[in-house]
Amino acid sequence: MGIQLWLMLDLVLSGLALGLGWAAVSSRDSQRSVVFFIAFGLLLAIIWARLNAPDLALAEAAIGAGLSGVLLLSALRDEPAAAAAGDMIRGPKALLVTLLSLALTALFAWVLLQTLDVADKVRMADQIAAQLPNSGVTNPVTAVLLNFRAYDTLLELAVLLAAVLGIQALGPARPPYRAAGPLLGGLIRWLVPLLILTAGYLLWAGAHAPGGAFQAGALLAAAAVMLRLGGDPDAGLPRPRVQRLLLVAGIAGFLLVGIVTTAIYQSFLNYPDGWSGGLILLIETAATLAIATTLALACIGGRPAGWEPAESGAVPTRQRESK
Amino acid sequence: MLDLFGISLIFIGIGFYAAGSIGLLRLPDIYSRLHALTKADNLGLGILCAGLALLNGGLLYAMKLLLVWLLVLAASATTSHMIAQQALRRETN
Amino acid sequence: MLTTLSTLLATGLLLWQVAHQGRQIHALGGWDPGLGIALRADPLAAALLLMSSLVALAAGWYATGYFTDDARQSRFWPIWLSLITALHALFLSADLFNLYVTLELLGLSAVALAALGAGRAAIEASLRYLTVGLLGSMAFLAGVALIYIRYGTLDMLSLSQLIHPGPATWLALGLMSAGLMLKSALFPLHFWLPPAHANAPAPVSAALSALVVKAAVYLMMRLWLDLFQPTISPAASWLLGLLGATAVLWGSWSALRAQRLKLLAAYSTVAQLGYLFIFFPLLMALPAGQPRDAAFGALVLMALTHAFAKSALFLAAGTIQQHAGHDRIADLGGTARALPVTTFTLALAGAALIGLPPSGAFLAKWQLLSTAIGLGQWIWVPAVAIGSLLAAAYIFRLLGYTFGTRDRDALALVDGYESLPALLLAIIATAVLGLGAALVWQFVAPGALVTEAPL
Amino acid sequence: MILTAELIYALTGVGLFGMGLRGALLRRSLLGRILAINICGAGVFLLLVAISYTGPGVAPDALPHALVLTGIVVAVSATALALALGRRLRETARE
Repeated sequence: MGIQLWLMLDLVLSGLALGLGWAAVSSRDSQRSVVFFIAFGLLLAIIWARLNAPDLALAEAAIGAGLSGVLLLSALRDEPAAAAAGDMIRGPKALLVTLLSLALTALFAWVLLQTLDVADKVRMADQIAAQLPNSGVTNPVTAVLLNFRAYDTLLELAVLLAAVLGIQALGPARPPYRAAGPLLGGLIRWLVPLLILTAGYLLWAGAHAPGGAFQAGALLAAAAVMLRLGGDPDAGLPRPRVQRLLLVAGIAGFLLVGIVTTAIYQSFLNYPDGWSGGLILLIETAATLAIATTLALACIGGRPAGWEPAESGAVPTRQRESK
Repeated sequence: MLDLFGISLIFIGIGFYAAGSIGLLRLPDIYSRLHALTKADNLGLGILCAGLALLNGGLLYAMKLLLVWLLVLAASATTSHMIAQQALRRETN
Repeated sequence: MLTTLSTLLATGLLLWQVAHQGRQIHALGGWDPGLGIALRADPLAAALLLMSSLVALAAGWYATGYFTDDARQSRFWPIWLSLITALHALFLSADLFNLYVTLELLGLSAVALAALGAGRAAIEASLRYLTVGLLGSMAFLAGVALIYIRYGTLDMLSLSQLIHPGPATWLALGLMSAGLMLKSALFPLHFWLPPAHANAPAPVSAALSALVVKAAVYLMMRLWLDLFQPTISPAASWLLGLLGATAVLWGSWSALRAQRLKLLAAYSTVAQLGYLFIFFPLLMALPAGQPRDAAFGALVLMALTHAFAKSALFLAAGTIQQHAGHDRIADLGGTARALPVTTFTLALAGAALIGLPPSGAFLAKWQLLSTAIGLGQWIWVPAVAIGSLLAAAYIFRLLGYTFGTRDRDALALVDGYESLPALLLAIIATAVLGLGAALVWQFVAPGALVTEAPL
Repeated sequence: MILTAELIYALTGVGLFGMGLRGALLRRSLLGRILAINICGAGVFLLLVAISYTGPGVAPDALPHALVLTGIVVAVSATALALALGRRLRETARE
């Protein structure tokens, strides 16, 4: 009985995911597409929770639905009339693409059915469980991200950095929003500290419970986005010079630990016994700051005023912290 | 007994949600829709949280649920206010 | 500059190590590969690392003079270094998911650099470049996911022990290859390349054409000739060869018809990449042994020569564009007099692209043809022959215009320091790789059989 | 073949992948394409998480979770860069 109920829930969630995904991909109006996409992201977060992946649920809600949503909505704001009726290619080419996609999907599904029958279901789970006590943390996802596959995470931080550098090379930031009214302003005033507090908690809890640098960084970035929506052009970020340092903090933390461990143990990012927990927390703290700054700058969408020395002369120096 | 009470609270909460969603779909203009949605959903969430707290017991757990409810209250009040304000501005223009 | 130089030094050290001690493997974090991520440096990876370090050094040297104002310099360098980081990480990685991350890092950095080019065309081209690249990465990732579902590991070294034919293996290879073909601009998925490469700033074009597409080709080599080889029938690789041959013909023809110098260079990249894919059916048909090693060495030599020649061509094109204010081929008269060193560079790089002796490409094509004839795969011979003739035609057409005297106001002799890096690259492509080809063969060949063999 | 949660979500993931692929090839606007590619990626992520699920109350395989977390961050980076490029493109059109 209980299993049947779960399956019902699974079918409903899958159906909703497919429906929302379809609506987001094929809606004629780009505004609708974006709204469906954000709903899709939130639904995905529920599915992650259902599949025993709370770390992902947090990250998806904060990054996949939240910050992507902010980015997409501000793209809509840049061009409100983006709704194009002729957005979808039609005609024989469309039919061909549809048929090919269908064929690929069917083939993929068939292969999957074949494979799930014969594949060993354990995969890496046993090895992770066996090495978890040596990883310095008890949350297996954090152990994989910051210890077993820390190199992936290092490169991932580089991806974030490259994206934001590319964005900043394109031009100056979006114009700031007008100052918030009393109600929104009030909400921001007590929500931002709460977000910062929660981010700190997630960072700390990531070692043994769902959470970690990415979730915490995303929350901090969300706080920055709130501030910007409330009219602060810098989204509460510090001076450009400090911003630069924060941007590379995650990579620098990783490399520092990596180089030191290489010097001592001839092995990159091989944490010494007993130090793993502390080093992971150190790297995660640096990474959180870097992720928060990067995501916030990505949402600002360009070079903030005073970012480049050549520009600071042209732009009149703004009064900071006028709130 | 407490469990039964909790479960019935959850069902009442879901009922409120359903009413709110029907209101969103059926009511004619944006203000009455907002009215239906926020009133019914905020109350529904509160009852739902109360039911969940009863089911699981534990003071810490109940406090967390209370916090969730309060946050949603604040956010939904602000957003619905802003949506209404925007709609009003668009109407007067 | 300092960073690039030290990277080169480190690469040289690694190369020496690989040459003397064989394949190097480093398990990151001290965890068993599979749980952790392993880095692997075999001769193939080391040769490509050296190539990318040298090209990056020359292009970086050139860039110090190319970007004139501080603001553009400060935007260029950080992304440039992240591009090189991504390349090197990709060549060294032995983990499928890690490869996906490096591909994304490479793709995003490349797009950000391509967008530095002035004007709307550059932005438009880089947007298309980005969406195509992302789609390619998604297909690659889907293949990686399927591999993990089937075999429960992402480590290529342990995977080579487990892999066996089956629907999951084939579909995974198909998805990953489709993604990589998109990224390596194999005909007919090349449509995004010419605008993106032709509109980027010159040092960026050089890196994109010489190195970034090579990264995808390198992964194709790893997958087809290495990891998946026991599971594929040689017939499947004929498809790659045919697409490659079409790319040679179509790319060369388009280069001949190109009106702009950088566009010519970009189409020529499509053609030159085609040659690399013609090697695939040959290598699949050859059993392990000396002939296969020789063909494999020729493939590497071809890739190296193209990298150096094409980056030289793009850098020279950048110099011409800066001095003439345009790069319309028909209006390049007088260039030879004003920029003799640059024109000489064009000629050298062109010789390497055509495959004239003593360039590395000559030996590589020679080996390609003799292997094809030896195997009775005659079909590749006309493609290579016609492709080379077309290459000769577009290069001589270009040179013909540069030596022409249609210029109204005679330009002063302005060639200087900034044309040196391109010249050096061209010399490497023609002379060094041609005369030192035996070393390449010697270095690469022993590892060409089954590089994923266990320790 | 027994219907399990693993199977349901894995197939849903495949469906989303195909759907996103079709959308990415057929949408003309940048925004539509970016959304489609994101849905495509979400499909792969769902596939990876679905196969790591081993039943209620059993700790799932954490490796795919970590991969998907990385993937989500990479996807948002790419989305941000694409949207910024799109904005720049509109600005150059206006100039």
